[in-house]
Amino acid sequence: MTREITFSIAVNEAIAEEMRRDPTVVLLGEDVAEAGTPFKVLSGLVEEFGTDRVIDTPISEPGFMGIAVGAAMTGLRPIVDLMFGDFLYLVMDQLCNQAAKTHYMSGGKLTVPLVLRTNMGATRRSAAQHSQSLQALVAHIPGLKVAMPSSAYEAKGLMKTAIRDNNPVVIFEDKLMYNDKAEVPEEEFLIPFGEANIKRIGQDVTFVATSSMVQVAEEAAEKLSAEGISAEIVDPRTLVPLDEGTILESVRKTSRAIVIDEGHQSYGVTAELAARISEKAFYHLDAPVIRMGAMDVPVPFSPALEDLTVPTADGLVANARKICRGELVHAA
Amino acid sequence: MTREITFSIAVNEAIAEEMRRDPTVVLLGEDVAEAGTPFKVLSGLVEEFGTDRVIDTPISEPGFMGIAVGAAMTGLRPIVDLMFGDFLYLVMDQLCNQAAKTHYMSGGKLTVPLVLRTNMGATRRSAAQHSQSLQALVAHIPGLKVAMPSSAYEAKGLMKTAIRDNNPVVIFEDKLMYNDKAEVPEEEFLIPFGEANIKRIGQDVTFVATSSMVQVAEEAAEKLSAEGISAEIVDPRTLVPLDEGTILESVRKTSRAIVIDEGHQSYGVTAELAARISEKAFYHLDAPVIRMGAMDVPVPFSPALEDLTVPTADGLVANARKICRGELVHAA
Amino acid sequence: MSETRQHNTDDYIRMYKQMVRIRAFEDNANRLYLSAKMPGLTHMYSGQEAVAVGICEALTIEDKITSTHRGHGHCVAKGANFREMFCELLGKEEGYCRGKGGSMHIADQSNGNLGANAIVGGSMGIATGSALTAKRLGNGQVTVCFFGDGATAQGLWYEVMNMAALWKLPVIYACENNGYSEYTKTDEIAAGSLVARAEAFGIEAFQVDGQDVLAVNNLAQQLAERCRNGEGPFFIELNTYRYHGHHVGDINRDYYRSKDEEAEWKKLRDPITNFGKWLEDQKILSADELVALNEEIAADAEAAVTYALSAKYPEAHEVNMHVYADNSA
Amino acid sequence: MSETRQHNTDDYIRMYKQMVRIRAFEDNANRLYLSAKMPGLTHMYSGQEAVAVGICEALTIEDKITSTHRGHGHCVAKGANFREMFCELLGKEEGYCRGKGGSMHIADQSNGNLGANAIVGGSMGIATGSALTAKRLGNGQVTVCFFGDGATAQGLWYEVMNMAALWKLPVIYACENNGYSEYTKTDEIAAGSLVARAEAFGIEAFQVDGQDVLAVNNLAQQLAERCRNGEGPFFIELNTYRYHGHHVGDINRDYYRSKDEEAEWKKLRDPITNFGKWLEDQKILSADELVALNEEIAADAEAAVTYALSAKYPEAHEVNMHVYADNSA
Ligand SMILES: Cc1ncc(C[n+]2csc(CCOP(=O)(O)OP(=O)(O)O)c2C)c(N)n1
Ligand SMILES: Cc1ncc(C[n+]2csc(CCOP(=O)(O)OP(=O)(O)O)c2C)c(N)n1
Ligand SMILES: [Mg+2]
Ligand SMILES: [Mg+2]
Repeated sequence: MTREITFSIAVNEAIAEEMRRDPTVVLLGEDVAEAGTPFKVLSGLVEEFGTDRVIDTPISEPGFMGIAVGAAMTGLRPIVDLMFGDFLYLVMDQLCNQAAKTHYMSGGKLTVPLVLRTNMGATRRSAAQHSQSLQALVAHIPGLKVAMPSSAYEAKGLMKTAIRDNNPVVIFEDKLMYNDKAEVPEEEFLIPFGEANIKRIGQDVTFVATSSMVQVAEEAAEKLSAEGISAEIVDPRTLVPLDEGTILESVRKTSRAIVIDEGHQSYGVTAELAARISEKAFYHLDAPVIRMGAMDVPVPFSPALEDLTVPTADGLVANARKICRGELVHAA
Repeated sequence: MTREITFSIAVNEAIAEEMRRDPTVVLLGEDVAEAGTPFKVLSGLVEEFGTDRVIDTPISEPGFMGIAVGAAMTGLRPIVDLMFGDFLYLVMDQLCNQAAKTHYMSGGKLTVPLVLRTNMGATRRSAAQHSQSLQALVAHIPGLKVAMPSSAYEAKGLMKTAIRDNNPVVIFEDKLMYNDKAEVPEEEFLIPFGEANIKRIGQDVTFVATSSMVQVAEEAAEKLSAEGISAEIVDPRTLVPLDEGTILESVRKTSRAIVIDEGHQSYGVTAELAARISEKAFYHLDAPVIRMGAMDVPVPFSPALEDLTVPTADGLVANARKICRGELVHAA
Repeated sequence: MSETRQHNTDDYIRMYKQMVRIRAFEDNANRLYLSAKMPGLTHMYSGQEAVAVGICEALTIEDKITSTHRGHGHCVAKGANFREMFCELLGKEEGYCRGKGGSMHIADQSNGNLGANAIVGGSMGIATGSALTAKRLGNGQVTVCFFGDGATAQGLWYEVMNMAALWKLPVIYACENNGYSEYTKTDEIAAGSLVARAEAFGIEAFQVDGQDVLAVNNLAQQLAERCRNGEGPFFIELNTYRYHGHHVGDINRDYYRSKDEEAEWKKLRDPITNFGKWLEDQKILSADELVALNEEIAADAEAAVTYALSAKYPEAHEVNMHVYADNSA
Repeated sequence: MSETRQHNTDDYIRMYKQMVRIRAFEDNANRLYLSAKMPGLTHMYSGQEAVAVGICEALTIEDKITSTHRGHGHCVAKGANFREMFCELLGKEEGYCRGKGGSMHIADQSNGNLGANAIVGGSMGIATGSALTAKRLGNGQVTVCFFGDGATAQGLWYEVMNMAALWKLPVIYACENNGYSEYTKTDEIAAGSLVARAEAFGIEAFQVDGQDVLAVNNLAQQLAERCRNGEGPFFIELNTYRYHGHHVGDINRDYYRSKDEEAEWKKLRDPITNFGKWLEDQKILSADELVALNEEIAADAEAAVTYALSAKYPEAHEVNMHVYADNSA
């Protein structure tokens, strides 16, 4: 019960357990078999399940995404491995025009139970085409569910739920968290979709943070507590379905909110979170909801620039201070 | 000066004028030449400019989008015709990984002056894959500009600006407006990007509406005025760059806002508009900012269902009434 | 007709009937459009009947097909009923998709039709994935992927052909080359050879007269069998012709296709007329029987239309249903 | 070497030098990585030098190329300087892209290099579009699209080949088949024949030994000339080998590629060693001259590294620059 494992092993365990349980689960992607992906997250699976179920594909993202949709419609439960979240653009048609809409368009007769696991996250010096956090794009498309695990524990529990879900689910793993450890029970567990997790209890301000931004929020909360500011951290865990209730409840209590997500800020996840809170907790808010997304710039390669583009604990501390001390923000 | 022309002719004129002015402007897409597109928007252009500049392509959206990017990098100014906005998913990689990022990734040395003209809008009984309004997806990607003309006047003025812009610009035309007429000057004019238009002046509530939702807003405003509620209508005209200033100024005056866009509501354009207003006009708001987007469902074919999915003037009237009469919204 | 009798009489009659049923369906759909009773647009399959019927008659009910924007023919050929089909075209609750899909998304999973698709080429991955399921589950099913000549311009096809070939999947790519992709002749948008494109991936490829239902059916039977024996994938190019415009609203089309060309195909190469003649020659059906059969089907179709016109629309609350499948099962 | 002397001596020497410059660049880049001085990862071109050099030496400075994630070789071969290149790899302001692109996006528009690309196959459209510009403007430019064997799995290629063939564009698709696509052998992910895939679109296709710089250069010269005469597009498959892992961090790679195989290519088929021998045989350069030349280039590369290591990073305010090009011009 108290063992700690890495995020990477947690994902691996989740998939292995589900593949053992259900022979219709198959894995599909580039270098998923012997290589176990470039991040080595899937190491060992092909040895246990064989190349019939752990299937190396050519570099054909639209193609194997489409194949997964057809396989899902006819009796398999494919897990598609998309090596970088930036390649989502390549599979958007199969994901959003096909997978997301098939159940609805068929009047509920066809189902597409598949998982697209991919990643997000900058500051790896991987430049503009290997660093994007594109969760907002898929969260906008009805028919898709979207999960954002924030630690090894969520990585395991959400992955298992995703595999058993009868709908297309997109899971974004932050590549920078693969080696981060967390307590993960040995016993089987699942994390239901649409249930936010209150990661830290506080009174003065609510941080709604996704994925690795939960760590940023925790670091900021620690610092703030030294100054006597008590922050509550809510991790939605899934963007779709979104547990609006838990978020609103927290904000109604604290009267202040900062939302943090690593996607570009404009037209991104922070917009949805902030808009909902602002609308639905309107009469409780003591200050504007502050948004912290990544800068609206392609991710630069240079370390001197890249680190400036993502939300940081210091930035969060500064924002929290402002609104908790009653400084007027945008009061022009 | 007082002539009225259709939206469709306005687009055609804009393109023809710019092609006359600048020999590097070329048009690329499916059935753009003799057929002049299925909507007949481009009729006559091939006769004037020839098949070297009005180029019929195979049904290869990713391919001709990519070709346009390369052509733009090397001296042409391509206008890509994407027959339905729903096909955006197919060109996302070339648009968002390549076109949007090239200028930045090259440190400002390469430029990609291209226009992607496509459409949006439901209630044409075209079902889930021919009815989407996907402006939020591209608005989220830094490096792209996004225009949403709301009448023939804007259609012409924004198109001309787009063609002269040195960046990739995506223009969404509402297919239901092609036959709508508006006054469009005979003399040349351009509409600058990032300047919202105050379509109607009012005191009690601000409607921020995009594309055909401006018509919905106008209809609602008429009805409301009969009840003594005076609505101001702001048409941002471009989502990127966004004229935040004009929007905020209006809301600071009226103290109430409703934002309307035909994209899906969640994680959509209404989220960004509402979040910005809520954050930056916080101390001026008398009521929560209400969002009206399309329902979060794939667009159903059946007329009995499809019409339920989009924002309507009646819905807008009802919402405006509520917040203007001081009814508490989400006051739980 | 390329053939003397090989099947039993019932098979021949069913093939004929199915072709007539498709034609009758389309004639009614077109009338519904022209009389403004049908919401939206639709794409007529008339003229191409021998393709859908020749192929689907070589398949079992468990075998799968994927279809296109021009999908009514595939749907009928794979076993669908008129009533549910017309209800779907009219957006009614009793439609195959409860009115939510419409013409361009009609699907009939009860007969193995995984659905029409409004994205040209959009179902190529789906068909290939269905074949992956068949291979993985060892259920002996074959999947046929229907698509048009225009769809060969979609890169997706090359990606999935590559995987189908590498993994030896039981899928048949059936390209209905009707000479046009919307308002453009195929040669203006397709370089080289379609057959060679499939062969380049090591896929055995065939060309067949798509107006000859027996030729199509014979080839399809062989290839379905060979798929079941693990010899897939295959490619077939079927030469055919659409009688109507690209869609029902494409009426003035002289600028891209001559009236003479249309008349010639209809007169000389109509799959139904020619097969009817053959049935007469072979004494399988008399001229009178053919007429009777046509009339019976026409009456069926009209009855289905009447039914569908007065059938009810889905209730408003359905708008929110089926966005997500539930997980109780 | 496939050839006796045809060029003038300077051409041969420049080809040799350019290959050595690529190797020297990569050796230094690899050392920067191993000593943790380089941000991120990078993909070494070593072993494939004859491809980039053989082709780029057949081009003018106005001709265009598009490059890949394994792009340093193309960049050097098209005329780039060490300093700006190392500065780019280290994220410095003086880099070709002001440090914003890095290894995977290095571009050098001053020499016609439209840029590396981190999306496999991502530049196939760009190259074809560049050829469209050339045709439309009638400027006589040729574009070469470099990509790997793995990239042939991207559907985009087939789409743009079709258009290039239909429109007779002056583009050469140059596939560097190094036998691997990341950690997988090419035959496991490519069915049929690459050459046949291009030919199916009516594109003339060639195979050439990618380790033989003269063979590559001769073919490239012919095809570039023919492109300028309106005879394009063309396809070339160049058989070659990468010496390092897929990227600099791919060190333990026995599970997908044997040490023996690597040793054999390096020993028998090294493009630089073999061409050096030929230059000696032809009495173009003596053994001593070859050594001197190698040393000079090594010194140049090291000097550039030293310079780049101490060059300055872009200022913070640059993070917001170049998102949009301004419209004043
Ligand atoms: C991805 C995509 N691009 C374009 C269209 C618009 N469109 C619908 S049908 C069609 C022509 C298809 O031609 P073909 O595949 O030959 O089929 P046919 O109509 O001849 O049966 C086009 C361009 C579409 N539906 N999807
Ligand atoms: C669209 C896309 N898919 C996957 C990757 C990850 N990736 C980078 S290089 C590579 C292998 C490319 O193989 P090949 O084209 O043969 O080039 P090589 O590395 O051998 O030079 C892969 C799969 C990518 N960068 N882009
Ligand atoms: Mg066709
Ligand atoms: Mg390779």
